Amino acid sequence: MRGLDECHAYRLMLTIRCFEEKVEALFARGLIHGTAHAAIGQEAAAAGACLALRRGRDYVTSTHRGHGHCLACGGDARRIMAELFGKETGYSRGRGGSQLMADFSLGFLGSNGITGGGIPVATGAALSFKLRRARRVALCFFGDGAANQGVFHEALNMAALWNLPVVYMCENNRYAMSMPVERAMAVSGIAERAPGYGMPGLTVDGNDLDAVYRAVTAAAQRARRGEGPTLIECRTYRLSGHSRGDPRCYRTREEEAQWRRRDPIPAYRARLRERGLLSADEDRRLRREARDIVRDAVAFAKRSPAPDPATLEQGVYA
Amino acid sequence: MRGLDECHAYRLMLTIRCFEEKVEALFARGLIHGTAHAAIGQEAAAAGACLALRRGRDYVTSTHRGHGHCLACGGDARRIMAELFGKETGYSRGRGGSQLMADFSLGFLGSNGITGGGIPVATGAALSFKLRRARRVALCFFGDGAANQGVFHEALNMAALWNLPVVYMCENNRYAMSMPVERAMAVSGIAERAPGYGMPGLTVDGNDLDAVYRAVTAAAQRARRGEGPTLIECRTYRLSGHSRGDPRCYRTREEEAQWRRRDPIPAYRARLRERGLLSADEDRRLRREARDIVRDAVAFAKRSPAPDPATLEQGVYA
Amino acid sequence: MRTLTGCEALREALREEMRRDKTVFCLGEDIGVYGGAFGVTRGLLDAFGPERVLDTPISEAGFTGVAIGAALAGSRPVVEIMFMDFILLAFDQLANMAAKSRYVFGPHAACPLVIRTPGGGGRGYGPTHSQSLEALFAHIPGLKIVAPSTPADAKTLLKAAIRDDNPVLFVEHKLLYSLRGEVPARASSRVERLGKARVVRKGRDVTIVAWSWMTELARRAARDLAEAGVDAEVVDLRTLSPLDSETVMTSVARTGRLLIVEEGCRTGGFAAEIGFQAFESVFDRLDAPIRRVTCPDVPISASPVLEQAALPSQTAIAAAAAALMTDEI
Amino acid sequence: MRTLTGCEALREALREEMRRDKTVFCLGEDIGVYGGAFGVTRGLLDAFGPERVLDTPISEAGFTGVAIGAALAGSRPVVEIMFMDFILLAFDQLANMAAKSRYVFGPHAACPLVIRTPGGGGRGYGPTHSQSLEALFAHIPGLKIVAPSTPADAKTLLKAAIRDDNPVLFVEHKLLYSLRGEVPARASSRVERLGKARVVRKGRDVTIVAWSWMTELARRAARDLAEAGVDAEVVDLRTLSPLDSETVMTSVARTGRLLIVEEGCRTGGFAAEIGFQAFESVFDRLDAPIRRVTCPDVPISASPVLEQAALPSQTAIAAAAAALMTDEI
Ligand SMILES: Cc1ncc(C[n+]2csc(CCOP(=O)(O)OP(=O)(O)O)c2C)c(N)n1
Ligand SMILES: Cc1ncc(C[n+]2csc(CCOP(=O)(O)OP(=O)(O)O)c2C)c(N)n1
Ligand SMILES: [Mg+2]
Ligand SMILES: [Mg+2]
Repeated sequence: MRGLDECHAYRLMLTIRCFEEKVEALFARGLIHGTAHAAIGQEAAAAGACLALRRGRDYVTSTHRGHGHCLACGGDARRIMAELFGKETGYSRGRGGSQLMADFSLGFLGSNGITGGGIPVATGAALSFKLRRARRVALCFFGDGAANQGVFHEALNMAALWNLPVVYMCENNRYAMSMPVERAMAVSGIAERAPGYGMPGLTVDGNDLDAVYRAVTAAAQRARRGEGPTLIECRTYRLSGHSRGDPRCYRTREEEAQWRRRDPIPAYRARLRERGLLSADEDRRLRREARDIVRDAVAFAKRSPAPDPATLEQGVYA
Repeated sequence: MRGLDECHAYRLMLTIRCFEEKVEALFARGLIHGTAHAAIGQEAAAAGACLALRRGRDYVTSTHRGHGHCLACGGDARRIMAELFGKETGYSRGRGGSQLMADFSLGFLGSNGITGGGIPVATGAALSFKLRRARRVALCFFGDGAANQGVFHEALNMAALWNLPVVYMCENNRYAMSMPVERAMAVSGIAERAPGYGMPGLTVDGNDLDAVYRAVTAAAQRARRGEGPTLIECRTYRLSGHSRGDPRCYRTREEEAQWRRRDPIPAYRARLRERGLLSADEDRRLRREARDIVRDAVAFAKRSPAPDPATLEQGVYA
Repeated sequence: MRTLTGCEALREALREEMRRDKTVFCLGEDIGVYGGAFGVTRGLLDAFGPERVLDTPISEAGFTGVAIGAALAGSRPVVEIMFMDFILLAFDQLANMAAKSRYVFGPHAACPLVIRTPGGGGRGYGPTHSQSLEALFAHIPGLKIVAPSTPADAKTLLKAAIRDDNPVLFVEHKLLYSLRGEVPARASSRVERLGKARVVRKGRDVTIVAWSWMTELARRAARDLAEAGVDAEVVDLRTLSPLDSETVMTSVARTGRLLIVEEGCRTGGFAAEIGFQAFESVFDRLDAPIRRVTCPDVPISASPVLEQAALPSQTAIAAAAAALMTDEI
Repeated sequence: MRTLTGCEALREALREEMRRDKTVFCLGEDIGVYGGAFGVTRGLLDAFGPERVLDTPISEAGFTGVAIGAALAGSRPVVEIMFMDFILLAFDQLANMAAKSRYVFGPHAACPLVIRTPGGGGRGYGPTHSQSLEALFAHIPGLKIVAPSTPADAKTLLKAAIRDDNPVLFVEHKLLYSLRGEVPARASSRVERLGKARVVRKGRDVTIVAWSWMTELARRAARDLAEAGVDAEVVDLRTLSPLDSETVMTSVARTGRLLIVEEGCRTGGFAAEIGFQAFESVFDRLDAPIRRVTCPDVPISASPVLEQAALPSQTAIAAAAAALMTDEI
């Protein structure tokens, strides 16, 4: 894939997977509290999209399910994990938790606790780029569920109207919490809404990293050329529950098994092996690295100090 | 036209026109205060749509530009005018003014000061009909500008999803205040958004009463059969300013003149004359009636008492 | 008497009202097969079917508006907003439409709508899932606001809210869901009208006014105070709007001291309103200044350390009440 | 000195700031060729072009969110919401995103955003075009709220709001637009920081605290009071958040009497907050109870008779202040 370091992409997916599995385990063991949403099964969309951008220059907005997006933008696993532990060393110094972290230095404008909340934000970042004549792109992750929020409509309309350099990246994982996409909209996909705004819309296999990378690269180029926004719908699946304690009563184990067979990571591994890009040794090494990153992140988070309650009232205003 | 009393329809348009012209004159003479939005040029859409419904059984929601909708639903010109005068005999006893009046007994669920505000309301009325297995229809007037509000998106999605008996009646009069529709959306019409919700969308000549009547009749039948909502875009033009004091600096006098040549009322008159449905005498009589209705309404409003300030705090709660 | 959790009590109220009145239906996100994010509507889908337990797309403004339309057309919708924080998306619908309809359009335009929503912190959900925003809605004439503190009240007040002909914001504290308490089995027949506060603990020395979860904390604090020799009276507001000033003022007139506890942010909170009213009406009966214990003006952090530091605690309440005893006017 | 209307003063502020700082741009409905519903942005399109004077579709939530994104990305957007009533559509964006960004994400996530919006009644625009909703926003930490009462303040405070790194709600009273007052031509160099109240009339007997149009009414009422022998001090809050408690309390400590005037609805209004704070901090200096003159808890009617009955009037203010003089504690 032109411009893509496949082994790096593969390792990134492994890291996200490993991170999310660890998060689920930490919750189960009562070591972290509150809530968190894992993106197991959706690694290809996060990695494929973010790797197609220019780190630090382009901006990304994320969702409540944002650990993977943050890692894919180059985010520091330690600081993400520390945030989940509510520690002072976390991305938001414990203020935000799983759903609210950002790394502006990487162009990661933040995850968001309000479903759809990031959509106008990314659009506004793109507007700012346009006004400043910067050849930069904003990419906006959102879910199939978020596509039913009013701000989706309002923002996409403005982006198309003003030809903004923004890529709307819908991760259609088939559910919004318990709501199957086909019970939440009467059309067969989110991309079908693009024509109503005068914007190109396309559907890609969200479990195929290369396909996502290609689509986002093209959309970002289009945006940089000043040709406006693109809506990309990635068909994928959340293999994990919506959040911790989700009994997954709204879908069958068979359906899950089917999608597990389409797990993006083994598929990508096989492809790299086949193409001779990845030896068995290299594979082992990358997996070990991913595990090490996450293990180190947990150790870091654990040994980090809690926020100082004396600072509670600081920083409300700039 | 099957089921349509053309002369009645014609008289209704005359009444609306006459009413709106009087409102503008009253403002100009300082006899009424606050604000009001006239619908001069849009009479065919209001009349054609409402005459296709079953009075009192079907429900209608309106906009800030609602005098005509109210009259077309059978509303009492006296009570509308009295409301504009802020009198106790007005539809809202002076509480609402031009933008907030309703007549639930006629199924007129009210005009609305919030652009797009009526869209979910009509949708909810349709949901209530469906839950109660009532073969009734809700019709929702809104403007081209309102189609860019988030609730448009949210409500149309739900209506399509749940197959609700609702007719979305967009009066595309080419402007939202000063904003030309082509600078507010990148698509050529509102109906183009219907497919994104899985709903039929059609465009009709909003200055042709018969065409509007036909389209709404069909959509209402469809809704009554349980086949769900329809989005109808009526292409029309507001010949008046947006509200009083509008300098109309956002469009040319030529454009206005062009549309004035397509004024729905003379066109309809000519059609009725041609078809032998309207004699010159009859025409004169209907025009006189329209003027009389409005003159009587003004007299009524003038002689009506102002609200009693002692009642100010009554009626906030049921 | 049998005991139920707050969650069970609310579910029972919904079940009874839906059975009693066919025009009552529920709508909201994930309330069907999932049973709601906190499980309140669990089982209702099976009992009443998908038309009366309606899963909505994620469209808070839209489905709140749809509920308003349904209410105006003769139904009695009960909306669930998954977290109170999200109600801001529907603020326009509630304030500009639901709250004004009766006043402007007249008696036929009553809007019998209930918005149920979990408020408050204490579970580490972070800044956009922990807010207590009821004070905002108390500033909107035409809305009623209910915020029960016990399972029994949760049940009776929800039933009353459903029967009320006005738009009612019904705040369910997240910690109430698992709080267990006595709930009479036959409460269904006797349904109260909204707008009565309740003295949940009699006392001579100081009046503590609270609502929602803060009442539970105040009650606990009162026990600590009793050990320290301070006899606190705890008044549970139960409804912020209508506000039962009489019960509050009667209590304050007797004790001469008033502490108000509010989980929401300090500035512009509802404690200020209660305090101001007390000052207006029973000023000459006060033996000490009126005080409030509230969240400071900060977002609620996800970190438990910061969250606990922000939220009013049992100890802070007890300490503030005790301080009032020495704090002479 | 030259005089300008409020409208002209605001326009001058926008013009100067846009000229000074290329990152400042305006967006909102009909602000371009139409010049805004009240004419504030008239001429700016010609001066700065359509990119910096950006007409938006009718999408209040969306374009407020877009402005937030632009602010986070380094621009300084000035949003116009055509009537304050419509800001409720964008409440989620402002409270859940703009207000929390700095606290949660840290110093790099400041959100330098101004929301200009015309508030208040007096023009017969009816229930959804006449509200004074600033008290709602005062309850949201992270937002600043400015509400000038004179053309001169309109200009300086708008400039200060644009330079401020926080999200600022800037309330322009509809009656301020045509109010004429002195505005120094060279005010541009000296830009204040937000958060200072101003004593607009010195007096010994009673402190009247107000903001926005109510300050103008209070000033007029103070003239009437002077004739009746009551020497009222009028404090113009100018910003509700940050609240300059010090100026208010210093005045009250001196006069011993406090009247607060608020155009918004009574219950849960900001007057309660000010009153509560005064009670907390200068209680022992009070010679009379604190009173408030507000709109009662009703929507604002379109009918002039009802509108005038609802809104605080010069006479009501004077009467309430005079009553305070006999109303001993
Ligand atoms: C405004 C708002 N409504 C509801 C929620 C609760 N909620 C959090 S995630 C979620 C589902 C989102 O679905 P989708 O957009 O498809 O993203 P996914 O969870 O599938 O990644 C819901 C309903 C929320 N956080 N914000
Ligand atoms: C939420 C909201 N935003 C803005 C306005 C101000 N406003 C009133 S009418 C109008 C234009 C509406 O345009 P359109 O929907 O096309 O209806 P038309 O006026 O053309 O009939 C605007 C912007 C409003 N009343 N409510
Ligand atoms: Mg999803
Ligand atoms: Mg229009």
